[in-house]
Amino acid sequence: EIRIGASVSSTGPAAFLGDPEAKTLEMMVEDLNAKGGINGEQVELVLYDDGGDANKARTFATRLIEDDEVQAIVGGSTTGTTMAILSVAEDAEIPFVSLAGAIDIIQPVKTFTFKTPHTDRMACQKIFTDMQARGFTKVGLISGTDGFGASMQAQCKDVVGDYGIEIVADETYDPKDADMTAQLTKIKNADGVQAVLNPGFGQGPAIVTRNYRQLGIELPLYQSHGVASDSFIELAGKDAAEGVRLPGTALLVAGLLPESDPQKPVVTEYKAAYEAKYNQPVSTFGGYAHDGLALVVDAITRAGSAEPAAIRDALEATSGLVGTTGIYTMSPEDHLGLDLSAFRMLEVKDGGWTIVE
Amino acid sequence: MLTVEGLRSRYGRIEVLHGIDLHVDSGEIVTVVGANGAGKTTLLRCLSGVQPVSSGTITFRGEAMTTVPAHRRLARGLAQSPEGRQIFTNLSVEENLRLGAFLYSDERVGKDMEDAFQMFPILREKRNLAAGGLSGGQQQMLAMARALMGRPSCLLLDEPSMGLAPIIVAQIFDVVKSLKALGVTVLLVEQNAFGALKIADRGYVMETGQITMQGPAAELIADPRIREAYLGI
Amino acid sequence: MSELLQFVFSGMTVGAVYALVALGFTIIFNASGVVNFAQGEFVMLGGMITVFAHASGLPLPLAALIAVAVTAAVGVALNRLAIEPARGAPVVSLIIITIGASIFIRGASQLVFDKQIHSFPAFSGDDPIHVLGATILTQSLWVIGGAIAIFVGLWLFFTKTLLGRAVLATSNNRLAAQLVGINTKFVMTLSFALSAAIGALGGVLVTPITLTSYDVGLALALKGFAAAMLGGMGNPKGAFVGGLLLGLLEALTAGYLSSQYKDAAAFIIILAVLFFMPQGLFGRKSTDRV
Amino acid sequence: MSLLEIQGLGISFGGVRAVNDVSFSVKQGEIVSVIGPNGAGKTTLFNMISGVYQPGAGSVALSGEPVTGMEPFRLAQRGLSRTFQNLQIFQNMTVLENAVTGFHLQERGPVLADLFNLPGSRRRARQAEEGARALLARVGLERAADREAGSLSYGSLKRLEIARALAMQPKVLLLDEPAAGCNAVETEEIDHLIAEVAASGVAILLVEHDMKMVMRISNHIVVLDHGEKIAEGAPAEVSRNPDVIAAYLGTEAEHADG
Amino acid sequence: MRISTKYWTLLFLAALIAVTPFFFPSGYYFRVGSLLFVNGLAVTGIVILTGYAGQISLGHAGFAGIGGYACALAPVHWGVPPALAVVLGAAVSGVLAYLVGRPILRLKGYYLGVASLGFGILVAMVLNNERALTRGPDGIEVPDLGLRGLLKDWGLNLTNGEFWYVVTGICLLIGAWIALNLHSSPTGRALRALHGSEVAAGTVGIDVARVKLQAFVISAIYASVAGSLLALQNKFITPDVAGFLHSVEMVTMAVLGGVSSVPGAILGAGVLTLLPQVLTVFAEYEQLILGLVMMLVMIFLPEGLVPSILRRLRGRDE
Ligand SMILES: Nc1ncnc2c1ncn2[C@@H]1O[C@H](COP(=O)(O)OP(=O)(O)OP(=O)(O)O)[C@@H](O)[C@H]1O
Ligand SMILES: Nc1ncnc2c1ncn2[C@@H]1O[C@H](COP(=O)(O)OP(=O)(O)OP(=O)(O)O)[C@@H](O)[C@H]1O
Ligand SMILES: CC(C)C[C@H](N)C(=O)O
Ligand SMILES: [Mg+2]
Ligand SMILES: [Mg+2]
Repeated sequence: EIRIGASVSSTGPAAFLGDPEAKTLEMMVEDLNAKGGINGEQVELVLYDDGGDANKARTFATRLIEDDEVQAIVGGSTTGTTMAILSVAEDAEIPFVSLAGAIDIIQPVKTFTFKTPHTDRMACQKIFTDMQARGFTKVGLISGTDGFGASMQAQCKDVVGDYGIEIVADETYDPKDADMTAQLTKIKNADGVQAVLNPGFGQGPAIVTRNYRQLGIELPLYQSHGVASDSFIELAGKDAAEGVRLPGTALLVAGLLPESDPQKPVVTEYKAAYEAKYNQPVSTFGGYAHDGLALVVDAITRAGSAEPAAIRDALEATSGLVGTTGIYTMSPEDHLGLDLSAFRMLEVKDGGWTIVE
Repeated sequence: MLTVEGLRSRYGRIEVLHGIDLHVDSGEIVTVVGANGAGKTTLLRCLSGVQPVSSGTITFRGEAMTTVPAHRRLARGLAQSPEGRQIFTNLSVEENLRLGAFLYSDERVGKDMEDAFQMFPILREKRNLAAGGLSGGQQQMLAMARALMGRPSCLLLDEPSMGLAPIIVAQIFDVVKSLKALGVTVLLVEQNAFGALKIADRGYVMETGQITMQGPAAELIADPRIREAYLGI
Repeated sequence: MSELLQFVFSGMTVGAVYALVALGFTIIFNASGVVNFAQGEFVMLGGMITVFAHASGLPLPLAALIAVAVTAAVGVALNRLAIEPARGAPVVSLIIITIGASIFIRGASQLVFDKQIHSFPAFSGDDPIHVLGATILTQSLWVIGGAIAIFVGLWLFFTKTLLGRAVLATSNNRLAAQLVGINTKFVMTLSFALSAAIGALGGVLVTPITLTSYDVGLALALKGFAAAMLGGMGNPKGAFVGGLLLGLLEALTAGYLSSQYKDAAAFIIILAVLFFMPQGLFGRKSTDRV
Repeated sequence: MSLLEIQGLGISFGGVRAVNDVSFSVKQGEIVSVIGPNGAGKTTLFNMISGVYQPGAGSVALSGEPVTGMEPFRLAQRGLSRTFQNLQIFQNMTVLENAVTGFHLQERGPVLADLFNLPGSRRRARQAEEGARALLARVGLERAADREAGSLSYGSLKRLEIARALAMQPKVLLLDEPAAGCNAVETEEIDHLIAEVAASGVAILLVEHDMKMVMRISNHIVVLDHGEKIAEGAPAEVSRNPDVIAAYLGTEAEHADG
Repeated sequence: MRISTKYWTLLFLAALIAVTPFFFPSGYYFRVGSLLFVNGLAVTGIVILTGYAGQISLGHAGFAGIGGYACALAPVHWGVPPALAVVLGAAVSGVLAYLVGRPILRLKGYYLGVASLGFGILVAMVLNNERALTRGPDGIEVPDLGLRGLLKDWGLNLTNGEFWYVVTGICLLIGAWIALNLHSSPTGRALRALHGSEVAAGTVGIDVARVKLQAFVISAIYASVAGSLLALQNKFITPDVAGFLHSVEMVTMAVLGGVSSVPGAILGAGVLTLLPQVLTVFAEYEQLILGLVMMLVMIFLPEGLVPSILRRLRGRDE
């Protein structure tokens, strides 16, 4: 029997990341076992809810390793919980695939830690590339003060110079705030601002988008991959969301992908299965968990062993694994294995996602 | 009118009333005297229903009262002016009085309040002051007046003269006498045993949770044991 | 100028949300001296029940009505099953019961509903009103109006009705309240029902602006609590003014100083106010003498 | 020598003068009583003397030093102690601990000694406890020593307050209605106690409505009405004063408990 | 008699800490144990402030945050050894508690609650926003204490879990000993007296403002040390330690166990530390049951676990 551990934030401030992640993992393991397991061995999933609390995450990581004796860990919905799990996993030499965004997780590379989502730095690069192409040189930034928003804000400020773009306004909001018109008014009145970027997840970006429309701001609005799900459009309102761009994954536009797209079968299958089982739309975040588990399963299959060390080595040798987020090819220098091409620039049109070419 | 039989009551696991038998007839003034800690206050608390009874019965005007919740007893005619005054310190004097007549909303309330002000003119002066700002004696007057606002047929008074100026003490005893004239029954707990026995019809002596003596007030005043133990003469 | 006005609108929108939550605290506090930490959960229930009732096809007003009624019933149940049986317990223990209740209600909601973020349409459309170059959403006016209505209602209740005074009497001196014939159990039940209903109504009004999910209660309760304390706990006027003031402070700080530290500015002002007015702006001094 | 000297003391509450221009003094070993109708301002006067209220006017001197408006704990350090009309008991402590707290000024020491249970801290606590037990015996509460203070009857609590105030070994002692809630016999016990304390050289200021007690033990009586001093003098003198009779004593009250 | 109660309590606690590891099926239990001890230590500070002195704080996590980040930052930025960073954090917390306590301790009840809440939120906000120093909401690594390596050199080879179990266990015992000393000492009595009546406390000569401040500073140091121990054993810390929820958790643990009782508070910390671990078997029902347990404890044992149970036992004897 193969034991795979997971600690995700099914409740707490990151619940809407952790919830689809947990559901995805449960669904996939069930499915896997129904199909005979990995290399003929059944898989047991040990799943904990860390509530987004790093301290709890560390305790559960210890529990997974010392008590449940798992061979690999998937999880860490946020960068904070990931960092807590990471040091336990590294100490115990258990492979760990994180579902969180920050680049610090894999840079510098840690022996046993991998991750599936694009880094926030990549998201910034993707967005700035698009802005550059549209000729923008002055942008406003409004970020959530949660881990994801703050980290992406920092990364964006770090790379923005590479694109000849200047940040002329830099505002933040608390993820639980109810109104961001004050911050947006300041951005709107900033000198020469041509576009606005909003790193953040949860309800904040939806409220930002609504306030944006309320204030009648005509500038293009970019969101991050942190809101990549259909519910964003619904919450922000079709009218307000119209024209919003963000770097998303194939999963969101499964139906629009050309038949030739190598990701098409994977995303379509996952989307269908998830939506049928849970009666909820898929989100990018569930997709990260999908890819995390898929990476581990693939590694075990290739290694022909569920020894942690063997899994780790196989993970590092992952090549061309098609996930919902992109196609992973890892190396000793790269424990993410995605490049910018896995991101697709999406735009909201008529209340739905479209691919910007 | 009010009959208590075999009443026992406890705080936690410590029993402090060990079977009290007592009765008050209609229109009577009955007083209970006893040393500190004898259980007088506890007895009145039981009668008002704010203290659990562990056994025994309370009957009031022929009706079993033992399990009637406290807030219903006023409607049955039992009002209390409690030990420690227990006024609503955050509410004004007038609101305190108005709440004394919480059960009523007829025009008599206004008249009753007027009577209360007549009885204790100082309360009228302070009607808009938060009751917590009153002096100790003024609060005592308020507690008494508030109990009267409830139009009781039987009034339970727990040391009503405490902290009052001699001139007011005399007045309080006069009020109690005049209540009797109005047909109100009074159960009076007093440390001023002499004053109480003088206006009472009958009296009980309570010692560590038990009734040890009872009889007509005049006899009790004359009893040497009582004179020595409670009257200090 | 239009900038300032926009900040003021923003502050009033947020402030009215805080005021609604703060007003919800007053009744239970006035009846029992307990700050009900599950108040935010009442707000959440108001929003979430409306969302799900509306999604199941009921018209919005009916869904809202059901939400308010169900939440009031939850409030009554909380009192009957958890607060009343613990009568005589120290106030801190009662507070912990309300914290337990809030965790419980959140836990139950995540099962009954889901963990997604939800909303429903604003009552009068999404088109903002333009005033002197600034804009305000019509839903904000609903929220502000709701806060004013509840504030006036509560104020009348506590100052003009005998029942309102009986509520105050119950917390001031429960023993004496019983002695004057007040059914303190009923007063408590009523208080929980009313507080919960006010909370739920708040939830219905604010959800189109703030959005809702099973765990929005805590953040709302926290700000509502701060607002209520700024104004003086237990006084409807304090809750209303405290809420608006807190909202305005945040918006103006975000607008003119730093959006990162806007909550800090709000709390520093609260500390400053309490330094000079230890009972908040409108709180009453305790009048107990020695 | 006057241990307590008050001069022109006054205070108002919301425009109402509760105490106005009151002066008198108390000497070592003397018992001075303040009497007057309910609301005359007696307790308010106590509150000003003991620093609970800031006086609006006038001055207080303790052993000749000005102490007007000083915080209660500083006054306590200078030897002033009091009891309360509205009981101020430490409900969350045992009867014994309530009394021990009266020894605070003698038993307190560096907080670090307390935290680490150093011998000095232990010794001071032990001494205070012994003293407290003796005092409880003096007021007849020795058997209640280990009970929770909240469970005592009203009259017992009054005595506990007296014990706590005595524990401070004050130079000046203010007693606000110490006999309220006690019957005639219990009152006499308190009488003796007060007389004893005065005899040991303490200046005592007493507020009491029990005229028998006041007449029995006072050296001097000050009468307040509506915040003003309307009479003062020896007990016999004051009790004959027609103003005092009209405002306070009434005609029959004095003989009522004859 | 009182003295022996105190030492029995400590002895019992020490025995429990020493003996239970023999029944641990895996290393993970050491982790849970050490978490319990850290929480117990923080909550013991709450006992001093809230249980003894009757002052409410909803911002004590702020001090835990300061203690924790001292261990993260001082070694890296100023080269302070981690063990000294604990002391530094405690000192900073103590000074800050003194400065903050002076103005806010005049407030009463909920007003003090909201003022301390404001303090806690300010600390959390600085930790969140001053990215340059603290690396923001995602947290920051904390250097190794180094003591375990030292012990290894001396031939005492403990796993990480065992090591922290021992260290935090010893710290808790010391903390409990100090708090129990305080209880029946002159200062402790003064604290409990002002809890009962501030006016009366003043008239017996207690400098109310001063002893309140002492209690606030002492309890802040407890929270700070607990925060440091948590950071050091996790080797990682996020601003969550300073968050409002953590403050409320501390108070909840204390009240649940019995806020005026040191063993009670430790038991309360134990219950709320263990419960989430036990409740994982109920998966999504976890929160529901957690809330339910809290309510039931308070309904049936209103003074908290230890005092209520003791009262019942005592009542039976009489
Ligand atoms: N809340 C309480 N908890 C425990 N015991 C109590 C409580 N209240 C009173 N007692 C005890 O019950 C007994 C009777 O007290 P009670 O107050 O009835 O006496 P009392 O006759 O009214 O005395 P007093 O004349 O002093 O008012 C006393 O021994 C007292 O210590
Ligand atoms: N805090 C306050 N607010 C308003 N009025 C007050 C306050 N304190 C005292 N007073 C008023 O001052 C007057 C004097 O009160 P005080 O308590 O000193 O009277 P007293 O002489 O002690 O009376 P008693 O014999 O009834 O105890 C009273 O009329 C009272 O209402
Ligand atoms: C949107 C996601 C990339 C967010 C990510 N799980 C994080 O919080 O770090
Ligand atoms: Mg009594
Ligand atoms: Mg007085």
